[in-house]
Amino acid sequence: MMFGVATAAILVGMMLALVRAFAGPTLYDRVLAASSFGTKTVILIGLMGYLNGRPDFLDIAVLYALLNFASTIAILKFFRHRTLSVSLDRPGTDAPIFEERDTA
Amino acid sequence: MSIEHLILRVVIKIMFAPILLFALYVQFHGDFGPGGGFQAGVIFAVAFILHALIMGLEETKRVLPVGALKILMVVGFLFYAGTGVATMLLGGNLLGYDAIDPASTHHAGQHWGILLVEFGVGMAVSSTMVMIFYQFAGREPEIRDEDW
Amino acid sequence: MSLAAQLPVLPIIIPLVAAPLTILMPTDKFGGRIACIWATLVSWAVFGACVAILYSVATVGPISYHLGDWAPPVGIEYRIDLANALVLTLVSGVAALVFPYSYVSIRSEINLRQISLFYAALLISMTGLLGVTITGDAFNVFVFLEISSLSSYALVAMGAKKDRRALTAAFNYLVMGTIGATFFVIGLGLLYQATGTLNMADLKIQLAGESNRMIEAGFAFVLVGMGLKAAMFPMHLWMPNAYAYAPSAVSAFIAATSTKVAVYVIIRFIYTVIGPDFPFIEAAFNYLLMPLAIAGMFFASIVAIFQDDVKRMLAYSSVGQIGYMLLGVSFATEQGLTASLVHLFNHGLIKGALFMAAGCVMLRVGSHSISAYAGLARRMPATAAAFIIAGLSLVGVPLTVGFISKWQLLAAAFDSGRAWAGFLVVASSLLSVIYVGRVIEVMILRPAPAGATAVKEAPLSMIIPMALLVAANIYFGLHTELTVDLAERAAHTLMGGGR
Amino acid sequence: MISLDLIRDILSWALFLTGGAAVVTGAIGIVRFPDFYTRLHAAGITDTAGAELLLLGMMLQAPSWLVVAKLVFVGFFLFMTSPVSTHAIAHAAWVVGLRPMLGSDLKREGDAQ
Amino acid sequence: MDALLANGEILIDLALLTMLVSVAFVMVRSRHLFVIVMLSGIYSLLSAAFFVSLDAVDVAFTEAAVGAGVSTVLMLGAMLLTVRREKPTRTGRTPVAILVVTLVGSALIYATFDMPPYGDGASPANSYMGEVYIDRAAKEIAVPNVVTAVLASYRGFDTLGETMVIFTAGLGVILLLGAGSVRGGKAVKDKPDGETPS
Amino acid sequence: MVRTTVLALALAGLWLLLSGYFDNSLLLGFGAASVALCVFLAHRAGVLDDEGVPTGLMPRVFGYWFWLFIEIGKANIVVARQALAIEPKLSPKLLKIVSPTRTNAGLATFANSITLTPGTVTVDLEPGYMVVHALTEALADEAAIDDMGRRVAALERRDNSGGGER
Repeated sequence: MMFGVATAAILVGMMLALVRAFAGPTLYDRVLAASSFGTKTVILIGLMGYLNGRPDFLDIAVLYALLNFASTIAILKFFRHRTLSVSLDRPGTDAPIFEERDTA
Repeated sequence: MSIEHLILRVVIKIMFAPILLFALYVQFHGDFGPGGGFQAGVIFAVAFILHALIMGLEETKRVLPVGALKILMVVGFLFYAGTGVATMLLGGNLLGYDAIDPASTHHAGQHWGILLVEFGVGMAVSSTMVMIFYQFAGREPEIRDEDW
Repeated sequence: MSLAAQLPVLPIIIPLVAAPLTILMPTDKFGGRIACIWATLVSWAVFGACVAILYSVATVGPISYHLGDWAPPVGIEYRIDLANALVLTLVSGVAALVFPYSYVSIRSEINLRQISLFYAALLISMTGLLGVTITGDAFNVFVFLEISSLSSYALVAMGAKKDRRALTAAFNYLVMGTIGATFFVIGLGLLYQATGTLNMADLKIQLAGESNRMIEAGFAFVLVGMGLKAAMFPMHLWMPNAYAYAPSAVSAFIAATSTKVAVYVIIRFIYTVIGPDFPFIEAAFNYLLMPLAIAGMFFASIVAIFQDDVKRMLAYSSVGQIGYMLLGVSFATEQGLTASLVHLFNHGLIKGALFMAAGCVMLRVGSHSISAYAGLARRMPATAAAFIIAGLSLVGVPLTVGFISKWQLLAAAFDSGRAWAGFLVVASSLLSVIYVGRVIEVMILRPAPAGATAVKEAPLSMIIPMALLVAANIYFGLHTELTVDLAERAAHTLMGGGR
Repeated sequence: MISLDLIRDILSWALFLTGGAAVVTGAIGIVRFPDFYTRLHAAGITDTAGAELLLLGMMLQAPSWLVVAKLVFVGFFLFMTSPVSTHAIAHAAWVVGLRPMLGSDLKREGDAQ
Repeated sequence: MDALLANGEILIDLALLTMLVSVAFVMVRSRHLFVIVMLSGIYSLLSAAFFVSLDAVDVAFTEAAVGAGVSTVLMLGAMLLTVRREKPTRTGRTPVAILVVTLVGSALIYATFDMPPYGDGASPANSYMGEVYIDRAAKEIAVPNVVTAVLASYRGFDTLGETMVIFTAGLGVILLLGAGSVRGGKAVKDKPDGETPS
Repeated sequence: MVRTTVLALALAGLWLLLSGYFDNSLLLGFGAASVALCVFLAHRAGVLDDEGVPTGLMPRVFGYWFWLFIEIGKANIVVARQALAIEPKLSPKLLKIVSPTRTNAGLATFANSITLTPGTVTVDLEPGYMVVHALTEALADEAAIDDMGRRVAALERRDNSGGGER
């Protein structure tokens, strides 16, 4: 029962995140929603292991926890350099926009 | 080294070895739980893909050269096919693992056969995945600024 | 290990082990020569094994080989009767000729650094086609279908060095091929859900007498999926471009084998898995397969007439020829099936020879547009002769294999009381006279263009495999005991009769 | 031992309820907040409080220590990677020039007054 | 209580399926490749969760490994070689596409009428070979995970074929994109600091 | 050498806890081989430095995490209130924080801690300072952030053995 409640909460959260992923408006909002969606999936899979009575199959959750950020990083790289090959330690294509107007 | 991506770099360095170990765990526990060679191979490859994303493709190619990957692809597949051929030479049919240890009463041959072929799958899949990533990432992007 | 006992699996395991090794072969210094020789030797070994299998099946009877020593339906079974053995021999035979043929031609068509990779892909493609043919397990068909398809996509795309349109062609091929494979596997899923087994023979036992919507839909999906792969008439759109822009050796190999294997799978599913007496089969034959086959025969032949590109013309002609094969199947008689199998085999020989000739022209003249063939009879006599003989065989002139298969088809049509179908076959053959005649006319009568550089005959390494295929065209046109008799027996077995 | 089980159940209930509430709250924030940078903070609630509380609740219900260990790994890896993802996204947006709305009137730099 | 639990599972499945369908729908509607790539990441997360809910742990595991790890990265890699926005397709083909989709959809729905109920132990798929595998694997193969036993031993040859498929895919990518490939592009050389890749 | 040992031990522990088969000698053997392979590859990939295996931070880091959990909890409540408020009173602010840490691992830990705490996100790292986005005026408490930085800096071993020193 308690797992059911938690699962319901996660599912509601997933749907809300999905709304943000669909709505945008910027690409970053979508990426953020996707990343948050990933975290929720990790938990959901863990909870469903309990619901199915097989909590020892948490390996999938461990796997997502380990790897879920891979795509986010690829996306970052994609924006910064528009290539996947260069080291992130090199300056990107954009000139640094950040100037001395950091503090409001 | 710039510090711009320091957070990413530090975390990747910390996560690199655990991801590899998790891949190997999945590889060797395919008999007991979910997983097996294919999944392990993919996870193993992701560790290197992450490495390449953060440290740069050249650096990863130094760690895992393209030539070595090619050989690993072939060796991985031949591990599988070779197990099959070996069982043929031992008097069974192709992939008839019982021929590995015909005397065993608890089918040790099956266990060994499965371990061997899963290992082959893992090796072939991981090297192929990294190879595909190399090929995609190693190209001059054709996306133009006006398209962006 | 007893070689005889392991014989059935040899045609698969030999190239399966050899192909990965091929990509490790050096290319820089030898320009891929080692890879070519290695692949040729492998294909010859495979051909030898296939002939041995054919001999064994013809003399002893069907072979059943249990992979992993698991008896079917638990494990995967290789079940070889005459029908597979015949297709196996065709595929491996064509391969054994295409590999030496490609030795020279491929070097002019792709980058030298890629040659060993190319041969690996070609070997894998061959393995896939052989694997589809040899197996008695429905899912195993899908796995090997994927192997052959994936490698074919890459192989077709290799034509891009000559013509960038090969990439688009390969992409279309990939999309349609993937849809086909997906349909096929959906169909298998439905059949599995209805029966719980994947072994073809066992499927038939489990399906016996039962019919429900799952089985109908599953069978329809399998048929549409394989129809896509076979370039059955309304689903042929991927094929002309794929054949036209692929490297010549690839066109020759794929055109001669891949669609035939798909047709074979259709036959196999209709007769071995579902069974011809299944309630909805007759309707499917009469209202679906036959009209489509006839439409394909005419539509594709008419389109072929208007092609300026010889390879594309040959591809459209293939669509029409697939129509003949399916027409034979749709008669639902033993004779019709015989005709299909004979034509399947013969058409492989014909198209292989024609595409090889087109490849020779490509190598020397550098184009496969019809104008490039002008005056070829004098400039490249051997190639021209090969093209003419194979072309006549395509039309169905007596003394060639084309005649044999048309004759069988006609006999089957009249025998099953469908004389009109026989007339349609003759009529569409007349269309093929037009498109083949066009090329022959250009070759013989039209003088070479004035500014054309002198071209020499294609090298012997290409002429000999081509000549062998042409010789097979004539040999099997004269000696029908091998093809027709075996096909009759195969059809008899497929229709459910004893050996 | 019944009392111990009861305590355990009550604790997990509490953890699940607060965790679930945190997840939903974070998700609501992701939908409601006005710009990308503020949404980052809302996502943070899900990633930290929501995830870790639910994991703690699951740990209390775990049938064996190995399951606990795996849950700890999940928690630990999320703890390591979620700020990295968040930072990566924020930084990507920052670098291409997406500027946050600032101040209580939520004005974006360069906005027309 | 049992009924409630069963209903609860169905509710979870329903929620997941609803999300799957909506993601798929938005993916089809979107013309922005980047959005599609990202949504496909979400799609694979959802399907992995759905597989867990169906108790198909091995499938879920595979989906997780591929979906979380490589697929998005590889799709981004492929996207780099193209443009960001899909070119508007000619609208002339739409009726054919709709016809095909309708036909396929109705064929699938037609098939479902005779399908055994979800989770039916007596359905052929569960009772025939499925049961045989479960029975025999314990006796014949010294491996507790039946899925592994089927994949690697009973149907080991299929898995050999699948490994070949992966190998072939890698080979195909090398042929198309690798050194000396037909695309004619040059591989990126890591340029010294300061220079920007164009 | 120390780092190699630490990593190997950590990985061995990870393996045992994941696997749960403590008495299967075959699996233990595979485990040993796997750990060896991972350490070798980690060494080859160049992650065995102060950033990858921050031995300098390790001994005291658990206490810090405990403190951090409490901070995260407190911040969560603040942000959650805003998310649920009928009319959220947001006043986002950008802060320029100078990190007191000396090592890269320490800096990363500090930046991650800021991001982990809801209400503040590190959006950019520049030489010498970092840019932090805060959700409200109350959360943009530079003193609190500086306090966190001092705690992270305190984790760094005084006798840092090279590697990763900025």
